[in-house]
Amino acid sequence: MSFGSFALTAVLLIPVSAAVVLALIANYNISARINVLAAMATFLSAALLFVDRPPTTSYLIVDDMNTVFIVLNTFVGFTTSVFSASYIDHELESGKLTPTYLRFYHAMYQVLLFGMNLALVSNNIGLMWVAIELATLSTVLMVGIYRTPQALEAAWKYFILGSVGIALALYGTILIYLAAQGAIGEGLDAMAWSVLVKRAASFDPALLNLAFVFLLLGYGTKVGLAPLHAWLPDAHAEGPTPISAVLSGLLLNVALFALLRFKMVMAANAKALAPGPLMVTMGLVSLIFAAFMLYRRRDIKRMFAYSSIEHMGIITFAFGMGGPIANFAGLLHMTMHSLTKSGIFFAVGHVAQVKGTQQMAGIRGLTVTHPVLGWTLVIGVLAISGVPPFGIFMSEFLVVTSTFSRQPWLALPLIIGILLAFGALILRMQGLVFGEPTGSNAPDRASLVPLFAHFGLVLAAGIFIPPLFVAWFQTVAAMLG
Amino acid sequence: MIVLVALASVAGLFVTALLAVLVGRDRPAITYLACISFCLVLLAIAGATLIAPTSAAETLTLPLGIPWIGMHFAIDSLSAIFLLVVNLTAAITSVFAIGYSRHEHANARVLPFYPVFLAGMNLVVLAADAFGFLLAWEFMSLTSWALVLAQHREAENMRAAYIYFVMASLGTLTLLLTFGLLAGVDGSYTFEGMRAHHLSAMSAGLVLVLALAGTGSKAGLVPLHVWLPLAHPAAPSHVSALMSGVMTKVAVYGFIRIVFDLLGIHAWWWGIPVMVVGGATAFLGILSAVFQTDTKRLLAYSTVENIGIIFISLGLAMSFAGEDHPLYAGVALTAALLHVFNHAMFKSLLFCGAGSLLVATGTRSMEKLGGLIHRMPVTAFTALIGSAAISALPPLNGFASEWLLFQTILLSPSFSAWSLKLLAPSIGALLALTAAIAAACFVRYFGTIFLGRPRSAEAEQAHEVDRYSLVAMGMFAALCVISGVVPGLAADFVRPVVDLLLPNGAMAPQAAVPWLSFVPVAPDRSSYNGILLLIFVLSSASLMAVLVRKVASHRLRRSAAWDCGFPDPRPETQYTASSFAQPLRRVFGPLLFGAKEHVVIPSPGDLNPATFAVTIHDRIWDVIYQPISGLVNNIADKLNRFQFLTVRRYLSLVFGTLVLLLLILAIVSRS
Amino acid sequence: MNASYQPLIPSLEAVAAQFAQMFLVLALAPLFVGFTRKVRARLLGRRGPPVVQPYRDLYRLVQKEVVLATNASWLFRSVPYLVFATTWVALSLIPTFASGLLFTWSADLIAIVGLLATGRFFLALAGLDVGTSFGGIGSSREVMIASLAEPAFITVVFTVSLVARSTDLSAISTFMHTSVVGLRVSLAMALVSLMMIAVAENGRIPIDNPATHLELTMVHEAMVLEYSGRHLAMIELAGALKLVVYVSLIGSIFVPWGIAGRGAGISDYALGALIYLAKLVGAGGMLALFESLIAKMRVFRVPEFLGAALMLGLLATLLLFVSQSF
Amino acid sequence: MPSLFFDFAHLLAGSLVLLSFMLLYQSRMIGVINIFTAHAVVLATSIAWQAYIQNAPHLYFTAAMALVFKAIVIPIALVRIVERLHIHRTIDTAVGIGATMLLGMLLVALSIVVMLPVTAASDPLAREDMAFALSVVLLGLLMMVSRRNAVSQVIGFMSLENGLILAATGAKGMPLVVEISVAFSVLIAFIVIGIVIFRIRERFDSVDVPDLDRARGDQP
Repeated sequence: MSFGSFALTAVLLIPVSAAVVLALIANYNISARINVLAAMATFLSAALLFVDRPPTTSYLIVDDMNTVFIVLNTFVGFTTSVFSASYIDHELESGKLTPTYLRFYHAMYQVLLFGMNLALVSNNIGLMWVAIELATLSTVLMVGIYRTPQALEAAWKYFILGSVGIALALYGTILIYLAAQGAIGEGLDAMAWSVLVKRAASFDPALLNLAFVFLLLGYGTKVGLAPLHAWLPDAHAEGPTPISAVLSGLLLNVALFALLRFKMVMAANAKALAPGPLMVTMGLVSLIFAAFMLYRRRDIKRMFAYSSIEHMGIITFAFGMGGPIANFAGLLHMTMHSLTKSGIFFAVGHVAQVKGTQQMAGIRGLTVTHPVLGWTLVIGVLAISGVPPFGIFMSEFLVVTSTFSRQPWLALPLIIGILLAFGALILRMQGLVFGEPTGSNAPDRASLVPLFAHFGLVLAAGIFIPPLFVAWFQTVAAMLG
Repeated sequence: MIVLVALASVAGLFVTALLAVLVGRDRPAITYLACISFCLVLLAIAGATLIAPTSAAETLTLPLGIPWIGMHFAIDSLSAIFLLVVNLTAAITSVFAIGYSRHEHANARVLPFYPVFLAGMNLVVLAADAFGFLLAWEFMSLTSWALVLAQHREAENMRAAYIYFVMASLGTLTLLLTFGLLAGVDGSYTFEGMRAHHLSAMSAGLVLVLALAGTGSKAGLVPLHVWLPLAHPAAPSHVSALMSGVMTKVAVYGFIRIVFDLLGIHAWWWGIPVMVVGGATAFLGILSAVFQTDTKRLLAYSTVENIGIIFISLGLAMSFAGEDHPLYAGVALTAALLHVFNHAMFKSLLFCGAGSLLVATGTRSMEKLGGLIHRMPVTAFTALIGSAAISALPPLNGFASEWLLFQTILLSPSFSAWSLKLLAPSIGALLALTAAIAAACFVRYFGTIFLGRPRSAEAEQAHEVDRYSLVAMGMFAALCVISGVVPGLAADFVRPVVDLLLPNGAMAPQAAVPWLSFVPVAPDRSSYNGILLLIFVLSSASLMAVLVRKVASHRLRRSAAWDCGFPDPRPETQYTASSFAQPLRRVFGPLLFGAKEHVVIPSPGDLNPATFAVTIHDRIWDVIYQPISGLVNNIADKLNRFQFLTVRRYLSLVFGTLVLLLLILAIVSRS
Repeated sequence: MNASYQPLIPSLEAVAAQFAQMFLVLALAPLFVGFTRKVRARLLGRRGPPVVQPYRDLYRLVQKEVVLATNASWLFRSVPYLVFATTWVALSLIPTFASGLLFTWSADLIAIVGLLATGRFFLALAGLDVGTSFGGIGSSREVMIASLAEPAFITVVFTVSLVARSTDLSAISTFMHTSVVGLRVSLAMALVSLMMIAVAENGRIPIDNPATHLELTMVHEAMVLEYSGRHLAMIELAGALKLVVYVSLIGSIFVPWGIAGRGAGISDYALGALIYLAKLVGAGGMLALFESLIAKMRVFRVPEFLGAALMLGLLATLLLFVSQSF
Repeated sequence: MPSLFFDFAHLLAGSLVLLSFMLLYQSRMIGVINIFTAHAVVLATSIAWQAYIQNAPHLYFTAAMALVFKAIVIPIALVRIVERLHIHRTIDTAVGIGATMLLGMLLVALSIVVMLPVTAASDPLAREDMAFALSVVLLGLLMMVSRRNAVSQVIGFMSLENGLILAATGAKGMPLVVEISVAFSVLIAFIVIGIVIFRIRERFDSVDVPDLDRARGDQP
């Protein structure tokens, strides 16, 4: 068994076994540590996939594209587990969680990681679908874990909308198979993405179009594109903060990844509908809708959830535009958004803990009471609202300029949306970190290391991206066409 | 090599900021000294580049920024002249800051950002590719935003900072679009690439408009100026000086770089929008300034005015260049650049003065000041020079540049286009009006603050400020005088820039002219000699003084003011700032600001006091910004319902979308 | 025309001529004021003071001691000399009896406007220095008037120098009577506008009344209310000079005949001087007549008056383009 | 393959559509549950039939599971819930029955229209089945959005899912059908359990979705 396939198996097996183990351990301190260790091991073995790739089977595949996602995924999964270790015990003290639930939480965390990794490495579109459903269900359970009315309601909403999404995605998958089976013949090959992309030219365009509509809606619900987004804000706001971080940082990406896989299939067939315009439209709608929604938010986590919708809109827009520059920008934006947004949720988690509330009205003058935390939050918000020298500025620079030189009229709503979102975020951020301080100024015990790691990376990427990554991103951008 | 040194000293500024965060919070002087030294290095570089202009601009590429392009830096004479302005002002302002920071409470919130702010402005001027330029540009906004928030506990500062930041980001996005067009589809983001890349007339015009809006939002062009009078006063005074004196100039640099260098002047009519906007900006700016009672806000509005003047000259230069009169365009451009320098000098001087007032009396309200010429003689004297200079009085520098601008306007007969023939003199008349009102405005400014009798206890107990501040203001004042009396030499300094931007457009070297006289076009056309005028006025004045005192009496008796026999000792009886503005308000107010005077004279026997109130509306805010924010809030409210739907309704949304897409699909596949 | 600025080492007679001009105007200014007063008195049927009365007043004033308000600053004391100096310099650079004098090129028409503005700037400050209500009224109204009069003046400058293709006064006046300018609408308008400005700037009727005190509509007098002794003398003298400045400007631009050209002989200079005197006499007479015919207007009518002047000036400039490009 | 096979498959698929309409039409809770049971039975039959004509034995398992799970376990559970919640009388609909029916018609028409351009190259059986399946899916969705009561929404969802299974089994030789159907059954189990949980927790006195919505955060 080759080195690469060893790494691959590790990426899949470690989370599963960790989940089993964690489900058995009662002591939450130990389980938190195991959680961190498992996540780290997964990350390391994922990094090994750089070195060597396993051969593509009809079920699993590792190529440039999903390596980007896997590495990012496992890395954020790892940092989040670190954060969660320093965060979750406070929840226990404050009585929001019982040890039983905490055990369940850790197990589910690993299940979630497994689901996402499986979705990313699966070559079989049916398997991918199952994996994404698994990931969704585990997050549903975590969102509801606090068992407050709000939490349960959010979980319920997430669950219903998510299931409908899943159903639509499945129908799309079946249609794809049908289209493929006409050309390739029955059997596994007709569901293997690697084969589909190669043979897509000979598929029945009408079936492909229909399939893409369903897949766009199905996986788009997971991505959180408006108007399919409804589950997202509440799920972020009511679940435990680490889960919010993982949701925004990872699960949305995984869904987007699925969408991209199918976009490539569509693009490979000349007669089929061009997927670009659809994605561009939905991206713009999400961007502008979310931008306006930001202005009325009172709950800090819900606000950043909406900002995730906004950024997913930008990313979808970029991939919809296509072309080397826009795709590169899309990938970069996705990576930067994952890092920044999860970092922001870390910070928000600390803030909510020290101030004892998620309502922004109750949080003022952070830079006075908690200078480090406050300024870190400032950095995070600036980074997410596309201010240099942070990575998102570079991607927005590329998206806007390339769009304007190609389709000027599309750039207009784009910058309007960006500006609106900027205005809202800065307005709230000023209110949070400046002005006469309110609320407690109890010291913040949690570790800020994950934050610094994330924002450090974002800052670095805004100024200098290592050539290795550049080349890598560019090949992927080329793949995406 | 030279670029490398420049970048090194910029990096030095960054390090300074870092150290300021880590160690030097309680020792501001060290930080400012570091800033001064780095600024001096950059100043030397700028000077060297201007004195010995190299034919080809040296470019340096770092593997930063957009990976496949890298970050380019270059110093040509254009960047050099602005480097000069930036760093000269910054250095002197930092000297002022050493003194000022002793009274600054929020040093911890100023020191980390100040050096980065300087670095940002320098980088904008050094950058030679779109990404680097915008990076530095946003850096400038970001740090100045943070500096505006130094006193973050006052609500209006928060509001000012917010409006400022949003407007700044609007500008940046507009510039993004500009560069997007300039770079073209293949995305050649370097300045070389953009120069090489040719645009259609349509998109070139679009670039012009976008560049005007993008840079104008930072420079403070009407109607994008609303943030400026809010943000500049909110910052610590030395920062206000830099924001007003320098940052707006960096925006001007952006405009010149994009339009004159990257884009190139395509058509004669391009000057028209620039001129018109500039004229409106100058006029509205100074009129709003006349009515202010807050010292720093008044100065900020007058910055708006001067930016307008600069853009008027740029517009003239564009029109002349578009009609292929390079020489005249050169004169106009020279006027613009001279005014850039001059305004940087006297505006920074005046802001430092306002800062000293703040330190000495703790107030920014002119109504509380008065009679400070006795208690703060040096500040008063420098402020007097600054006010005279900004009022365009000979022989100071403000007059020199405006004189040159008038000369340019008098060249307008050589326009062939009708619209220009008629526009230029009208703009000239507007400019004259502006200059005159500026004089009135600064009579009011100086007279209310430094003359008369103190209007509050703070003004009563004011003391002269520390030595550093005085030295800084002295330097600025000296520069105002020098660049005023020998405008010819100053013009020679900007010659290389004109050479670079307008081939064979530079005016004859002025050093050759005898008597240090200033002859822009031709001797029989017009000439001006500041130094002689200065000598004449001073000599004849002192001569007369001596004469009178010698031959006639020099007796002098102090007594109470006569005041037509009705002397009233109470300082309330003297003219206040607002009462001084009343005649002008009567003339211009109703038309432009909807100024209304509400007088209530109680009927006889009624014991209530008579009241007098004046209301002034900022029409631009009411007409443009109020509706926009209203619209945004309105839509936000409407959309916010989507947060509170039932699950079933959300499902219906999904369902509806699905059906919609299927319908579209059905239609598409039919056709 | 050859270069209008002089070689580094000027000739002796050039210096002489320049100084002659300076002191001639200095000597003539009070006389001119006295003359206008006399004429006006006669027109009003009074005998009026003798023509040399202004000299006597000045002499008396410089002899008197200065009574200075307790809180008057150094600015207050130096302003009179500054105002005098700026006005005097401005006047000595205007071609009166001869053009192209030694230093005329050191300040062109715009610079002269600037010099006068400088004087006004400091005078207005002086009005505020003591901090009395009258001073405030005076200077606030003065700057209001100036803020309209100055642009009007500039537009006149535009018209003239667009015709003459130069802002250099000597060049203008030479151009005006050498080349065939002809009778132009725009020039006529400019002249009218300039006269209105002159009336306003010198605080003559109908804008202001130099002979008033304690009248709420007064402008200039209120501003200098606190001055006494030699300071007042300086201000009076500056006022007289300013009046002559405008007269000479009008003379050198619109009535340029008889001004001796560059490097002319003594005889030409003498002739020029005589003609200049004649011009002054004529101007004084007209001014007196004008003032005795009309009544003073309310202060807040002044903006309309000056606005009219400004519009006239601008119209003149624009008309110029129309007429030129046909 | 004899055309009888097709016709029977069509018959079953068509009757599924018909049953979906009846679901929309039915206004009593118990009645809805009964019709859903029928729905499940027909589905099971059609899966079995497919298993037979495609001779794909693993589909028999799917059929059996559909039968046991959907036609027996779930209905019983639902009936018990309904009785415990005393909501077996008429259920409030968001859209009137008539309008719903009309919409349903349009949806069926739409699903046929979008399926028409599909080239007959892919075998007609699958193509027709797809059209029916699509209508069942859309009708299920319609039921979810036109009913206010959670139980009937769940039933709507399950009928939707039946449509999916129909499609999956209709697509000849599609792998993983069993796994997918299992996964879906898990999903449905979750939903039902969810309702039960909500019932157990006293916070919600009914599972009508609007009541859940009262608990939403970020209220103004």
